[in-house]
Amino acid sequence: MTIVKNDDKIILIIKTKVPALLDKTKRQPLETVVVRIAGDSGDGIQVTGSQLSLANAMQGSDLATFPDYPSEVRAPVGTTYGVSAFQIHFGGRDIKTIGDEPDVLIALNPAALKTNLERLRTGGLVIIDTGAFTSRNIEKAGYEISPLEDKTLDAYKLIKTDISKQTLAAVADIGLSRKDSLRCKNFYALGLVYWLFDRQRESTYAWLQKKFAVHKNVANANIAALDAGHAFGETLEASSDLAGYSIGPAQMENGLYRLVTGAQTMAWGLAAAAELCDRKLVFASYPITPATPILHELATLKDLGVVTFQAEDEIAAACAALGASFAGALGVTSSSGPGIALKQETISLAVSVELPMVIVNTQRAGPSTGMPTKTEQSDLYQAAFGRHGESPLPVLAARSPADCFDVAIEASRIAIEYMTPVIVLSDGFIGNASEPWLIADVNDYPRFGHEQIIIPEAFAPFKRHPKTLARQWVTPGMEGLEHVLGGLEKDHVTGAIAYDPENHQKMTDIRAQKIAGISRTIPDLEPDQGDTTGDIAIVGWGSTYGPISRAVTNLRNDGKAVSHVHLRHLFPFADNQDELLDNFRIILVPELNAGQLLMMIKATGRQNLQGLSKVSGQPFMVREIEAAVDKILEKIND
Amino acid sequence: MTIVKNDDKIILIIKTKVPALLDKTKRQPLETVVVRIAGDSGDGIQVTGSQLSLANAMQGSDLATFPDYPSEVRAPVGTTYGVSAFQIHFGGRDIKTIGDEPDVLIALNPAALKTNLERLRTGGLVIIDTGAFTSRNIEKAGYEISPLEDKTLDAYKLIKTDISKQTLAAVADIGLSRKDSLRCKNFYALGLVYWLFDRQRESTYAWLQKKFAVHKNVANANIAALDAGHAFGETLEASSDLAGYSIGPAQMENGLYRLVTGAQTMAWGLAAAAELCDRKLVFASYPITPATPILHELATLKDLGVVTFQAEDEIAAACAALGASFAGALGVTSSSGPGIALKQETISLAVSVELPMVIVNTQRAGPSTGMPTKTEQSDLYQAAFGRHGESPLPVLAARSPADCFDVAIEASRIAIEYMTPVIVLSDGFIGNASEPWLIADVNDYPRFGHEQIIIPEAFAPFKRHPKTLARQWVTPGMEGLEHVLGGLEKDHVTGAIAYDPENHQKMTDIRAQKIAGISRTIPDLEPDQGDTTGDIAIVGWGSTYGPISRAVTNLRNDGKAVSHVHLRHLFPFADNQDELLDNFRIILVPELNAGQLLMMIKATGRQNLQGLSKVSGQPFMVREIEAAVDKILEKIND
Amino acid sequence: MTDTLAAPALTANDFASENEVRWCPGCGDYAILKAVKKTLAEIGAARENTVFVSGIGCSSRFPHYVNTYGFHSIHGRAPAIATGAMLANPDLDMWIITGDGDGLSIGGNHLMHILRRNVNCQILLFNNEIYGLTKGQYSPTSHFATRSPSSPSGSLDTPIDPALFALGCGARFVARAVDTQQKQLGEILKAAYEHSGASFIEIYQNCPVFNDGVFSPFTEKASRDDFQIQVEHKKPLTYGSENNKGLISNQSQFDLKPVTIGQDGIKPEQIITHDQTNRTLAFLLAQMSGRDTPTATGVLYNASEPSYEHVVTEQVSKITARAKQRPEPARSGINDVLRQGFNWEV
Amino acid sequence: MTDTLAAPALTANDFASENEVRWCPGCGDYAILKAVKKTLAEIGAARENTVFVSGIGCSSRFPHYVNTYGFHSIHGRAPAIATGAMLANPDLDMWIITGDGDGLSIGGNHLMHILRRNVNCQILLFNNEIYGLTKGQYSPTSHFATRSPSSPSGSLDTPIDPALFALGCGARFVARAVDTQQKQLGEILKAAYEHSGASFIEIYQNCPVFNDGVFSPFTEKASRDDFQIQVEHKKPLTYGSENNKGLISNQSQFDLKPVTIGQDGIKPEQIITHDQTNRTLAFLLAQMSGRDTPTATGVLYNASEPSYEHVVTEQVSKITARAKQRPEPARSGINDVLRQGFNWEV
Ligand SMILES: Cc1ncc(C[n+]2csc(CCOP(=O)(O)OP(=O)(O)O)c2C)c(N)n1
Ligand SMILES: Cc1ncc(C[n+]2csc(CCOP(=O)(O)OP(=O)(O)O)c2C)c(N)n1
Ligand code: SF4
Ligand code: SF4
Ligand SMILES: [Mg+2]
Ligand SMILES: [Mg+2]
Repeated sequence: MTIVKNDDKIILIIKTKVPALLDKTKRQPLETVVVRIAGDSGDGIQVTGSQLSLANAMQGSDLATFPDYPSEVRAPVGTTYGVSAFQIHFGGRDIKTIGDEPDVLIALNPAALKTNLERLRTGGLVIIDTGAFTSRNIEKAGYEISPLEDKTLDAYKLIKTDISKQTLAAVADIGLSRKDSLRCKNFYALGLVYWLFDRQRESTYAWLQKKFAVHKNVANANIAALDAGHAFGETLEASSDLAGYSIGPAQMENGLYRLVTGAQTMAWGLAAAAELCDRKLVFASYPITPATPILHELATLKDLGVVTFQAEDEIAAACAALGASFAGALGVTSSSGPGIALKQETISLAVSVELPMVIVNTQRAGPSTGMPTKTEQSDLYQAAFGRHGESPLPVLAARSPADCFDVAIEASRIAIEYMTPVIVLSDGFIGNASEPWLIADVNDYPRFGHEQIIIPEAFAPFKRHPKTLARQWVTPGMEGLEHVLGGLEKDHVTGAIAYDPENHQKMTDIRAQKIAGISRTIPDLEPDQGDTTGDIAIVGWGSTYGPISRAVTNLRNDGKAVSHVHLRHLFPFADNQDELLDNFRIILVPELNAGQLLMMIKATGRQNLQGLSKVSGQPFMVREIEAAVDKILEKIND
Repeated sequence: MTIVKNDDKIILIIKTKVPALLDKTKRQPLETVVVRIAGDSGDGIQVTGSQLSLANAMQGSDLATFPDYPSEVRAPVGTTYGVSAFQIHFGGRDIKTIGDEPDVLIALNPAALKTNLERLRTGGLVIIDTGAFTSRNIEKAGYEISPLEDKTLDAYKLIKTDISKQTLAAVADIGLSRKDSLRCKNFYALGLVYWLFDRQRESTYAWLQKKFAVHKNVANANIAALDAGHAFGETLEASSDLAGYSIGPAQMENGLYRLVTGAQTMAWGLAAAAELCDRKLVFASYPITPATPILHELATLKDLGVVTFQAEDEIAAACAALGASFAGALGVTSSSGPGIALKQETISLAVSVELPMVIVNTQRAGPSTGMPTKTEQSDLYQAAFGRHGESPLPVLAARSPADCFDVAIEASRIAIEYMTPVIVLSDGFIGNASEPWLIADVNDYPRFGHEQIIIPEAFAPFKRHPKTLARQWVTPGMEGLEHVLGGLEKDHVTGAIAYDPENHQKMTDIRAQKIAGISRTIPDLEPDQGDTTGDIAIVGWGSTYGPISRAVTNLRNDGKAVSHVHLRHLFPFADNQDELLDNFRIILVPELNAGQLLMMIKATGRQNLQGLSKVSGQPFMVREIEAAVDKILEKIND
Repeated sequence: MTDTLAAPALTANDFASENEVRWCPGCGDYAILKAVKKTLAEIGAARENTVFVSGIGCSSRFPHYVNTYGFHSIHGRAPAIATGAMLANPDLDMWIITGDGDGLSIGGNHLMHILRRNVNCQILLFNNEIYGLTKGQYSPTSHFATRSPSSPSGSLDTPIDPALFALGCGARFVARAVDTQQKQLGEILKAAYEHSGASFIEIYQNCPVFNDGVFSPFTEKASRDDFQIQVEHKKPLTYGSENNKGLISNQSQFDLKPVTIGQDGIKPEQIITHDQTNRTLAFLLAQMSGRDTPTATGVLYNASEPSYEHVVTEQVSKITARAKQRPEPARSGINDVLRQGFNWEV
Repeated sequence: MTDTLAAPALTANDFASENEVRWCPGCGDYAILKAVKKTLAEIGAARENTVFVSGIGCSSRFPHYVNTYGFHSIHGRAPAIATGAMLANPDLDMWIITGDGDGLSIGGNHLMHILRRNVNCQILLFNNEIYGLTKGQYSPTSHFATRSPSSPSGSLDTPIDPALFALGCGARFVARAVDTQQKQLGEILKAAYEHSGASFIEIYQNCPVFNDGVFSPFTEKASRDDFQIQVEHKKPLTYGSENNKGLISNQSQFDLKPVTIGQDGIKPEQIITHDQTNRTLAFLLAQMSGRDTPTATGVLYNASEPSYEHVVTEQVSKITARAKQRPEPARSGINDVLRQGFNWEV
């Protein structure tokens, strides 16, 4: 065990229990690393995390991040339930998950240590602000004695230093109040992390200067803290056997990138869709965690003609979206599970009147209020089967933050081409996580919804396009085509109220055929990774994409005959889905629910299925999927 | 062709195209007969029908009836959409359906003929009030020339007479206004039907005397009309070759009977359940067709302590029911598809807080407003899968009007024993149809919900019964057991808000296990008819029970190896369901939807399945089911 | 189009649809339909630009009977659907048809919010104090102790007064009309149409099947004059078969008092003049019970304020104008948005 | 139990639950919690008989912090759940906790109906003019032009006034309180508890995180006296740091006018005396904007009428009594019902 003291301010401890990772002479190259920053809600953790992401992105590393907010708005300082955290996985290859376990934990107070230490991999590095480990804070966190003084940290590497004090020193000249000065300590910690992984500070300088353009001294104080943290790292290097790590750039397609969350790309994708079909976007929503950020994002786009409407409740939001579509706009509504429940009656009306509409569900853990800030995929049943009567509609799911852009466009296209409501499933993880995105060019997407030519003489509200079976979208304002829509059953041509048994059978059949026919416009399903035949196909949907994808890469590297089949279209399925799955001995369906897609695939008649269910509010770990595969392989190769 | 004229008033025509059924010398025995009475909404058709039902019941015939109301409240007189009809199937054996096709049609005006003639079997008997066949009425009905004067009725037997005029004559002495006198013409027609099938008039006399106890002359007028109609039949007998028919009594279990609709028995079953568990029944609902009659029925039971609450909407109704359960009552809510959609968020809360609650869905044709007065079974998906999150709950279905009583008690028992919301599926057909019911004795049913003993020291809101996994029902007012319930995820013992991943997984698993475990209390599934092995098992649920049952009887009489398996429990299935179905070569699942139970059984891994779907707002005909079976048998015996 | 003016004016009949009207014989809805069609003709409505949105109920069948665009939607939600439609196309002439159940039971929340937001539309609430379509259950406006299939021993809910409710929600136009009083109804409809923002009109509508004559105490010829006061802006609040009754202010009570001119020394000039911009007066008029005091009909309150779509549109203009003044180039499409902020080139 | 009286009286602290209170530091909710616990002690509430039902929001976390029965239900539905609970057990002491979003946005309809039905309960609406729990979006009570994450350029909805809305819904008890004004809040809570029927209390509650100081113009020490009038039944409507301001009736306008006693010849006896049974006065007080006129707090309206459960229970007694007088034997259970009407023996 080596202990190096530096000016009495820091202590670097390398526990002998774990193999020493550090190299005195030069930075140690790492392929990827998972860093978790945790502290009080008021500590600016999320800002710190997003700056670290940006710095990584600017240096060409791939990355994935996830903010882990407390469920309380602003819990009392120092409590465990007031801890805010940010996890980032970055590295010199493509990054598909936020990492099973952090390698580095920055704990800005005892509560942050208490709630996050368990996640850290054994042998990982803990960075601690000793200045925050006052006896009051230690007690508040629920420790009986200081974790710095018992065996709590024995299994980890540790850097502990009084970040608070050093931050105060670093910004002393600038003349901020003590309180404001202390608020820079997250940037001190960030500087240290930058040093640790050799990240450049320029993007953070720029961000601070922009953010605090009017409060220049705040910008300067944060910059001073950042630099001080970095300098502290350098002194560490000089005075210990810790030389830091180096992370290379990842192989990435050329082009212009930005960091995006799923909420942003969903919002932008919807706005892009409105441009592609030349319609006004009317987005009607009622706030609910974790769906609200889409509303927030779109509310900033009013200069583009986007209309956002914060309705009195979810029912009104769905109705306003449908009313907007009725009047010729692209009507979209958005919520999470409990809110979607309230929209179903209106969605069924949309099915019946055959108007386009997009419904975005950013799923969270249920049932009922559940765990609003935790992620789950348990609203698939609700989307596919959750309405009264025979009211089929297409269901799509996004797989990652960047993917939301394309899914939003795809859903809008289907809604308008097929005159139907479309449900898009995202989740709290996708909505809040961020990753680099090769910025799309809207001009690269096919325009849609422009084909329709209406001949007034030949018009009838429920006459259909011979191929898509869609009726025409005739909207108020068009002269000579006046008609009435409604939720009672309609004559299959005129749309007049009709109670005739044959007509109802016909309309029921047509509505089903129309939706089933959408599978024609879905590209054939192909493995996302791996061969079109093999021992196991892992079939996934939604945000489990990342962990499954990484697991399959790893398993294939080990020579296992595993493929990854990812479904964007959950209803109807792609036409060739069955055919493709026939080529595998076992189909494994991992889901963050009790087996909903599993049941839907079972109902297609398939037998060689196995589920992998997790309902804990947490994403899959890569190794959980790997373990499931290994178990199956053992069995089938017996 | 024989034509017999009688006093210029009636003409009996027996078409030679069809074999003559009538016997001059004596009444012709019939096993069963289907009679349909149709006329204007104002003609008292429903009263006529229910009197005919009563008279049949009193004479020991079994029967099934269905009222066919117009969807308009009171359409203009003489229009086709203002026609009200009543169909009754009665006879000397057990009656399971309202009959595929009427044998006799009484048409009190041209519109009634227009809208109902198509249903009549070829060769059936039409009784017509020529007095209502004015040129204005004929035109209103949409006939270009009088159907009495062209070939419209060629394929039928016909009794036509001026019922209006003869009714006026019959009641002339009583001194009612012309308008009021004419309102007796339905009883004239009824008298004729009584003669035709040799039904006794006593029960109708009694009913009229009771109903018009204060308006004695109205009672007398109707009685006079009834007698006149009957007398007219006798003259027919004397003057034609029509001698009427005789219908024997059916074999029925001994006991006290009454005629009941499904709405009545559902209401009474709920009230009985409340007695069996010693709780107050709080029934909260919002009117909607065809569910409202349950509310109407329960509203008359206030003297028994039943509380009915007409809420401001379906959400409030569901919440009031749940609030009532929270406070210790048996909370029940009821609606139809569109209203159930609105209740789902609250039902999910009930799943989460684990309080008992019964939700009755009287299904109607969807999607959206659909066809409110028509029947369908298309809300099974909604019941089983229609909530967000993992929120499983038991689903039961009633199969006939009489069955609702038992299903209501069973659902309440499960709700309380398992502390869970339970969805009961009925439909518009069951709710409005009527049949004789061997009146139940509540004392014959096991009492429930009395086992719980609470030891305050050991109480925790989410501690569970080791076998059922139900938590205890502790309600406000109980001292020392105060606690808070809520829809956020709860600690698996204390019920405190909990975000812990393992706890959420555990609670999700327990909620699922608890519901799955209900199958233990479900009696083993046995064929309702037929052997436990064979070529085909017809698996049905809900109101298709009657047609399937009759079809299976017929098919078995023909020597076919067909069995009828009826499911009351749709979620979870009975434990032995799979085992039982394994013994059949083909499983046929007829449903009034696009194949919802079919999908649910498919998802159990079964392959030898075939659906039979009908979505026209009409019940199955017996022969549709027979035809489907024959087709399968042909194929598998090839 | 330049020849719009040349097009022949439409008559009331031109607004009739081809659908057969299917209300019960004698239903008050017929009279309202008649008045609306006449009004559409008189205001020169364009068929293609006129939209009727309704919920569910007898009353909500209305859109099927007019020859314009229509949406017979779901129970209680017409205001929310109409709001969405107006946000999509603020140029539409929006009419909302609802009933006492549709608008005040299941739809109460949306009614409140469309009124406070002041979305430009006319809201016609057909109040028959009963659920007609579902066959006669009591409604939120039914008198206490109403016997109905769901309240065989009498209802126990205190009824809500639609006009009072609308005022409490901050409505800027509140009126009351009677189905059979065609002249007044027509005038109110026109005033509502002219009012920019949400105009709320409660129409007393007789349901001869389930609630016959519930309004007759103040609508029947015989008693109408003495039990109904038809208010008009800037006209004195007088009524009575001899027009010698009127309302005076009962100051200490903040109340209105019915008096007879000439009796107890009451002089004509004591009678209050109706001021449709005075919300308190509207509140007092709306509360008059029809027992000791006459039921007030006519435009109780009418105060103009910019409509919701107007402020929405205005805000967009302002934002766009502001964006143009900024140093950064204005965004002309989503492609520009995607490229703002922190980007990097690989 | 005969020894109930002997049980030691509970203190405010006895109503605290074991759960850690998790509102933000400085949140106005803490003060309200304190006042409620104190009131529970003072009215001698029985813990087992007291129920707090809430919806969802920061405010709706309240039931977790009191040591009674509680139901933290779903967004907006607390009034409906409470109504069902009261029908099941009319003896409960029912408290409903809601927010401006919970009660007036998604829950507006249930609020309206519980008020008109007059279910016996106290409804505490924590009005912070913002959606706290979902992180700061504007709410139906937010000022016009409120900037929030969902209205970055300013909100465009005209806000609803909770007290005015409640009056429009026919509420029989309407009060306004301020989180920090503990004495007045306590008195209002007690008056609400004593009132049989639905008591509606809007509590101005500061949200220091998302809407800090929005009420300070009339709640801060410095300006409170001149911009807030605390009304009390039968006391003159005076206010001001020197208590020399007051309200007089502006008769011709049916309006209240703020005056200063001694100025322009105003005499103390001209100042109106508050009458909590006068609904119009309550309506006028509720409308005072807080700009030219002071914001009114206290019990604006309090008129007793039998509560809903009371009339429900009464009706059952009447029906039962009537049934006993009939020639047919009274029904003592469902078995009797089944055997009434037309039966036959086989
Ligand atoms: C969600 C839903 N709940 C209930 C109904 C049933 N329903 C149809 S109309 C109606 C009430 C109609 O009353 P009102 O609005 O007063 O209209 P009226 O028929 O009297 O004109 C009800 C309860 C429905 N169609 N949808
Ligand atoms: C059905 C549903 N919709 C939306 C939400 C999200 N939500 C939770 S609280 C809230 C608003 C809270 O505002 P308010 O009632 O004013 O309470 P506060 O937090 O300000 O005390 C919303 C929109 C939800 N939980 N459920
Ligand atoms: S039920 Fe009443 S409101 Fe409905 S159409 Fe008939 S008369 Fe009119
Ligand atoms: S967000 Fe506002 S209302 Fe909610 S707890 Fe924090 S301070 Fe209170
Ligand atoms: Mg009505
Ligand atoms: Mg709030």
